[in-house]
Parts: sequence; structure tokens; C-alpha cells
Amino acid sequence: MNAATLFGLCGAALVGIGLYGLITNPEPLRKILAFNLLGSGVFLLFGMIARRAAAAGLGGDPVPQAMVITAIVVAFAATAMAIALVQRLADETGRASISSDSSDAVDGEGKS
Amino acid sequence: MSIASVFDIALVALILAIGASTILVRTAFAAVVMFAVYGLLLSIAWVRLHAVDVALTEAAIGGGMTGLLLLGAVARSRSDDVDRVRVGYPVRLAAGGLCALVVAGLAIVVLHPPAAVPTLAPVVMENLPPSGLGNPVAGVLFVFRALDTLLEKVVVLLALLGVWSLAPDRAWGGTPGLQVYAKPDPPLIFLAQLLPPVGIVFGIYMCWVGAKDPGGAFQGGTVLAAMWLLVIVAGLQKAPAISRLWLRGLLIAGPMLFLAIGLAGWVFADAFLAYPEGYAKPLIVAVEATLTLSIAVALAMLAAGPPERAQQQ
Amino acid sequence: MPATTVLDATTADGALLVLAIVLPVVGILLSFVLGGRYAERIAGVLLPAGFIVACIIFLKVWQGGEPLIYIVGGWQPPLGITLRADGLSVAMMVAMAIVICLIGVFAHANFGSRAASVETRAPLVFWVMLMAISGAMNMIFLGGDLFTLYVALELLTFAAVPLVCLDGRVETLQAALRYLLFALLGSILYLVGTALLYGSYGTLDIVLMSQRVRLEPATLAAATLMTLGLFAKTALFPLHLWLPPAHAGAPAAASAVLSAVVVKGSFFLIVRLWFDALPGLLSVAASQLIGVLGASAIICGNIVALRQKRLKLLIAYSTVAQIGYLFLMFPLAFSADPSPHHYGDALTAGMLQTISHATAKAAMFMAAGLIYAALGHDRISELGGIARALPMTMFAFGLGGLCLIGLPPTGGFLAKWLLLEATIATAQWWWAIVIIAGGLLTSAYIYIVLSRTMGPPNAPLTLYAAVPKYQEVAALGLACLSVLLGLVALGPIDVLQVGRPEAPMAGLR
Amino acid sequence: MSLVMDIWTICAVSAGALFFLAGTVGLLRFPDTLTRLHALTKVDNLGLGLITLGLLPQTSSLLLAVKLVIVWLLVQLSGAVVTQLVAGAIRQHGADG
Repeated sequence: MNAATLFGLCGAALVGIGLYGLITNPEPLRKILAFNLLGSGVFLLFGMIARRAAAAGLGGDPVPQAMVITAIVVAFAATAMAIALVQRLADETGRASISSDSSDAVDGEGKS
Repeated sequence: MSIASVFDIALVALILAIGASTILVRTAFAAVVMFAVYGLLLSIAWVRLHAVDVALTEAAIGGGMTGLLLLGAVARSRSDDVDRVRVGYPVRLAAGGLCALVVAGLAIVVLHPPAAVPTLAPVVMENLPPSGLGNPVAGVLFVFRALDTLLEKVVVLLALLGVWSLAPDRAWGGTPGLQVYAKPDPPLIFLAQLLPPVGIVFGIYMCWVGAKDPGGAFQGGTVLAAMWLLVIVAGLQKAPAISRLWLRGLLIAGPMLFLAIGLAGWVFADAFLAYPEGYAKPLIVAVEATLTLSIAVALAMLAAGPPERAQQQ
Repeated sequence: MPATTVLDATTADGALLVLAIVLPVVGILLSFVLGGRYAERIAGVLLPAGFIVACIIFLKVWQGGEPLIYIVGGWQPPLGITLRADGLSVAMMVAMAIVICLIGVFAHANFGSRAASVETRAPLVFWVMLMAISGAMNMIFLGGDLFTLYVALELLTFAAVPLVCLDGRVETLQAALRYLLFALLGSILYLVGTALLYGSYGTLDIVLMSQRVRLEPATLAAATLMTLGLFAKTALFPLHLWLPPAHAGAPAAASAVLSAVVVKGSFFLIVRLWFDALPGLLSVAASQLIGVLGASAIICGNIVALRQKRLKLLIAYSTVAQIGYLFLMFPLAFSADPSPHHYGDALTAGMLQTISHATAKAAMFMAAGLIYAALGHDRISELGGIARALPMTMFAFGLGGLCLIGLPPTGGFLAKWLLLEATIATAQWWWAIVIIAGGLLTSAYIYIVLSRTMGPPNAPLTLYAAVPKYQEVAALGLACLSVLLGLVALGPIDVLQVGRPEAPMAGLR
Repeated sequence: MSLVMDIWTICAVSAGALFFLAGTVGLLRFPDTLTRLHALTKVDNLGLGLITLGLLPQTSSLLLAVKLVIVWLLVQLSGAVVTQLVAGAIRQHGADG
């Protein structure tokens, strides 16, 4: 097994771990963390694809690499917005939490 | 098995363990600390994947800036004393099953690459020389897929406006709440005086070198943003009020210049976002330099959060 | 697989496509630096300008019968990005531009900022986000590259979420957070798909991909994840839980744009994915499954809507149901015996339903907003007498309702009629039952609301605020459009087929 | 000559790695935050210093060597400041804070 495949599998596992955290953790902040984990798993999949397509004297295909850079920035912007929302909510209610049925809400994924 | 592959396997194991622990540990604080470590390990993984540009971005933004944001949020939410409600066992089981399914599906795909792996690397290298850039990733970002990069800058601006929109009405136009936490601490002030000159030089270097080596506007901008935040947190400078014209101007300067040069390409080259022959490199460097500033301001303001106090006249 | 790769070239007038995207971006940047006082004026110039550009593009495509293409930066795909306006894009672009412009007119009352001397929060945010939504939608309609579409999708999300919690109440903040989390999950799943597709085909250009696509595990995994993610963003049952609180809690103008426009963006991507990027890949069983989800959305959404006590929530649940209709086009287009005729009909029906729902639903949310503004509440049981106080508003609401039910000659009627025709032609009678049952349920709750508002007031009606005439006109204008849409059958409906590849290759299955 | 340099590199880097190992053990085993800090900083300084010294002969250009030294100095600086800050926080809020 070469390095690209190994990190690809790592990415796949991280996607799973992140998804699990996103579904089961009711605390919004932890959901945001899980989303970041999920995102980094996806980025590693891009990395695997870039690495195994190495050619023309490059260590990897630069197109997916550039896409990852764009996506990392977008994910950061999303995180910033989500955290600001959580904090405003905490300021308003004294405690950050989406209403209790939220976990079921995301779990709808499981039934589809 | 070579030393490199032993290292890779150990690295992957560590990444997975730390990653899982950010989900499983009990307190949000511990999870965030784990996440910062995770970001660092991940950037090593990117180096191992021969994607140094991505490694820099991951370390600067994915690990550093995101970690900073999360840490700030944990510090404010005092969520340690919240007794966590966990979801029920059946839900966790179902979620686990679903996730295992996804992982299995992705693993199958990873293990079965197409017979002929498609790649755009040769095409990129073939078309790179006219732009004068040496870094193929920068070439993709600023030449071949410039539209994505331009839109992504707009995304960042929108996210910033989204964060600002969460301010109470009375605080609109005021200063972000960041310096509320600034406790003038001698060692911190020392650092905030010593580091920024070095950091600013380094940030500019990162942006400059991005044309031919790994680096670029985002990585450089992140370093500049970090320096600015350090100065603000140490209490040496106030965070600016968000209604300041210079702040707004800096925020849009990069995207505006990018768009203007893109539109000029219509007249002077043959298409929107095309560069006239021979002028590609100076134009791209100008765009990158301005973008670095805009990104630095945008990232710092994103981290500083929505305005909390009305502007004092 | 045919190895012929048709290289597109920029067509004459292709530059218009760039204009459609650049105009809103310029507006966003200018509003940032000129400040909130000018944001409305900028939007007031640029949104109508965008509408005119969309109309010109529409006419060019309709008359030329050929898609418009623009190669950005002169770089051919797979290296570069193309913008491509086919029949679907231009129809959607024009429709969404009209809806956004009229919402802009309506929003002047709440977010007008001409008189203010200092920049205030809500107007700046609203107008910038409205322009961003218009730009993101144009990008989604025109984008020819799956990754560019990802960025556009995120642009749309980041513009939509702040609109939900513009008033800063706790409920709306919670709704916005939940919406954001669902949306982020959706876009990250979409991103996994693009990664896998790039890994298999070395391109993300939609046309190139349609020529290279093969039936293999990576493609199936990618398509499944992307579709799931887009389902979450489109709020297809059972991933709809974020929608009602978010759409019902937002200010009226924002509700209108969220319900009418924003959910259509991710839906359009699903259509692009299955009809254009991966043609003929959707198996009959999978398309039936999508149909079942759509049917469940219609039935559940309508039943829950029937039980709502508040008008805005009722309208929001009706959005959940109407989204269900959109997904009925999949089992009808990808039926067991594919014929190009049904394929095109189902697609036309789906697009018509998208557009007529957009106009009708925007009108209804506006009407509900006016009622809320006038009465200070929107409890359905206490709406008695409002029809006499605000006749034009209630007329708009009623017309929108007729369109949702699907009575002739509305656009909703035409859409549902085409769907019914397709069910008969492809011998899938079970969908016909769902369509008719959905129509009956819809008429039940529209009837309840209308009869309540026309009935006598419980107590003497006191209006808290005068409702500006132009707001009522905007709502009524949209409602009339939704009715008149039925007449497009006489002409412009052909435009939808421009640039469509012929029937999907049945051999791929 | 290159053999001597290689041996030097191997020795210095191994020693540095050993210090890191010791520091990590200290971080895990020491009873309270202050002693853990002690273990960490001592080892950071020595471990990283030795590794930098060990790698210096392997650099191909002077610029690269300067970069290595800068990295070391920056880590020293941030390490020292952060340790001060953590220790200060402990003095204010107690070790559990």
C-alpha cells in the first residue's frame, strides 16, 4: 500500500468520525468541531487523489491541491460564522444549545 | 517496509486517535486543545502527500486560526460546567452504523483507483510558463481557476458580514469584543512588541515567494492577521470599529483589484480573467499582494467577532 | 465510450454571462465600502440591471436555439472553467431575477435606508445578502464546473443564514444555527462527491464529465453523497426539519427570498447532476426511492401544514410539501422504459413547478408578512375580517394558494398536469394518487385560511400599522405572475429544451 | 568529512529525540502543572536545540541554515512567553484553572 492510499483511507475514516460526532453530539460547539474533522477528512481524500495523479515532475496534481486550499478557506469562514452564532445564542440564553430535538433532526440522515 | 512507510502509518494512527478523541473527550476545552494538535499533525500529513501549499494553509488556517476561534468560544461559553446531555444509545448505534457504511464505501473507492489515473499536472505545467509563475498551485488559483478564487474571496467577505450581523443593533459600527479579554501581561506585551516585526516580514515573504514556491496570499495573510491579533490581545492597540472607512476599504481592496484586472482582461487580453501577454506575472503579484492585506484584515476581524460596544467618539 | 471530446468555444454574446455574475459581486463590494446608506440604492440599480441582462440572455438563447458559452480566462476545460447558459439556466435565471426584484421592492418598507443618516445593521446586511443571493443563483445556473458550483453553493448558504436571524431573537438564532449546520453538512457531502468524481475522470466540467462517465463504484458513491448533501440543503423530507423554523422566523422579505429562491439553488444542482453531468446513471430503483421521499414530503408536509396555528409556519410547511413535487420528476424521467419524450416532459414539469412555486410562495410570504405587520400577530384563528381590511393582500394570498393547489390556468396547474401526463405515459399511477391527494390537502388548508380571513372578526379589528400600497402591489404582482405562468405553454416553454442532450444513453444502465 | 558530519547529525538528533521522549514522559507522569511545565520547557530548549545543531551540517545553503536557526529562536521565544503566561494563570487562578 502506498502513502497516497494510506492517507486516503485515513481521510475516509475521518469522514466517518466527523459524521458520527456531528450526528451524536448535541452541543453546538462540538458539532462545529466535528464538522471541521469531517471537512479535513474530505480534504485528505482530495490530497490522495492529487498525490496518486503525480506526473510531469510534480509531487501531485496541482488542480485538486488548489481546490483544497479554496475549500479550507471556505470551511474556516463557515466555522467563524457558526461560532459567532453559538456565542450570540449563548449571550441571549445563558447557555448554548439548539433545542432538544436537534439530535433527532440530524439523525434524519440515518433514515433516508 | 521502509522507514517512510512506518512513519506514515504511525502518523495516520496518531491522526485518527487524536481526531477520535476530539469527538469523544468529555469537555469542550479538551476537545479544542486536541483539535489544535490535530491540525498540526494534519499539516505533516499534507507534507507527506507532497502538497506543501496545502500544508501551510492547513497549519495556518485549518489548525491555527480555527483553533484560535474555537478556543475563544470555549473560554467564553464556560461549557465545562454544563452537564452534557448525551443522545440515546439507539441513536448512537444507528449513527455508528451509518458512518461505518460511509467509511466502507469511501474505503472501497480509495482502494480501487481507476485503471488509468487521470491527471491535469502535465497540462498545467504546459500552460504555466506564459504566466511567469513557478508554483503550479498558484497558477491554478490565479490563472486557470481564477473565478473560483475570486468567488471564494467574496465568500469570506460575506461570512464576515454574517458575523457582524450578529451584533446587537446598538453596537453596530462599534468595536469587536476582542480586547475585553486583554489583560496586560508583561510577557505577552514583550512578545507583542518583539514578534510582529518578524511576523510581518515573514508574512510578506510568504506572499512574495508564493509565485514560485509554496506560499501565497492566504498563508501570508494569515500570518499578518495573527500578528495583528497578538498586538490587540496584548492591549497595545485597540481593535478598530467596524464602521471605519479604512477598514472597509482594506477589506474590499484585494477582491476589487482582482475583479478590475479580470475585467481589464476583457479589453487588453482576450477574455474575462485573462492576463495580457507579458504582464501576467506583475499583475498576479499585485493581486496577491493586495489580497494578502485584505485577507489579513478579514481573518483578523472574523476572529475578533461581532462588534460588542458602540463606537466612542 | 466515444472518445470525441467536443471542445466548446466562447459563443457570441457569451460575455453577457460574465456580466450576470459580476454585477452582483460589484454591488457587494461597493456596498461594503460605501456603507449601509447606499446599499439599497446600489441594489436598486444592480438588481434590475441583472434582470435586464437575464432577459437578454433568455432572448438570445430562445431565438438562437443554442446555449451561450463563455470560457473564463480563455482556458478550455478540463483546465479552466466554462459558463454555460442552456434552456434550464435561462428560464430559471429570468424567473429568479423577477422574484428577487419584486422582493426588493417589497423590502423597501422594512429595510429602506434612504432617510437614515447613519449606517444601520439590518438594511446593510439585507441588501448585501440579497445581491449575494442573486449572484450565487446566477452562478449556480450558469456554472459549468462542479467545484465552482460548490463555491457558489457556499456563497448562497452564507448569504441565506444571516437573513434568518436578522432580528436577533433567540428562536431565530436557534433556527439559523440549525440551518447552518444542516447546510454545512450538505455542502461537505457535496464536496466529497466532487473529489471522487475528479479522481475518476480528471475533470469537473459538466459537459466533459457527461462524455466520460462510467458506471462504477466511485461514481455511484460520489453521486449518492452529493445527492444526499443536496437533499439536506433543499430540505427534502426527512431532512426538512431545519426549514420551517428558519423560514417562518425570518422577516417577511427574507422568508420570501429563502423559500422562493434559496432552496431552488440546491435543487437545480440535483437536476444538473443527474440530467447533465451523469446522464442516464440514475437507476429505476433509485429514482423510485427519490420519488418516495418526494411523495412523503408532499403528504407529511401538507398534513403538518394543515395543523399549524400560525400563518407563517403553515406557509413554511407548505414549502416542505411543494418541494416534494419537485422530486416527482425523477421517477417519471428515469422510468423503466426511457423515451426522450417523457424525459423532457418530466423535466419541463419539474422546472415549471420550481418557477411557479417561487412566484406563488414569495407572494404568500409577503402577504403573510403584511398581515403580521397590520395585526401584530399571525394566529390563523384570529385572522377574521382581515380580508376586508387588506383586500389586495388577501387576493394575492389566494392567487398564490390557487397556484399551489394547481388549479387552471396557473403555473402550478400546468406543472402538475404535465406530471400527471407523465405518470400515465410511463404507467406509474401511484404517483398520480400522490399528486391528487397533495392537491386536495393543499386546497384544505388554503380554504381554512381564506374562509377564516373572510369571516367576521372575533373582536373589532385594530390595525397596528398602515400597509404601504406598493408592498401589496409587489405581492399581487408575483401572485399574478404565478397565475399567468400557465400561459407559457403557448410559447416560451420550448426554451427549456435548448441545449439538452438527447435522451440518456439507455445502454449505461 | 561528510562521514564525520553524518555521525554528528545522527548523534545530535538522536540525543534531541531522547530529550523529547523524556519531556513527554515528564509531561505525562509529573504530578502538577508547574512541574509539567518545567519538564516541557527544559526539554523543548535542549531537544530542539540539539536537533537544530544536528541538522545544520546537512543544509545545502547558508540561507537554509539561517532559516533553521530562526525557527529554533522563534520556538524558544514563544515557548518562554507561553510558559510565563501559563505559570501566571496558575498563580492567579490555582492549578486546576
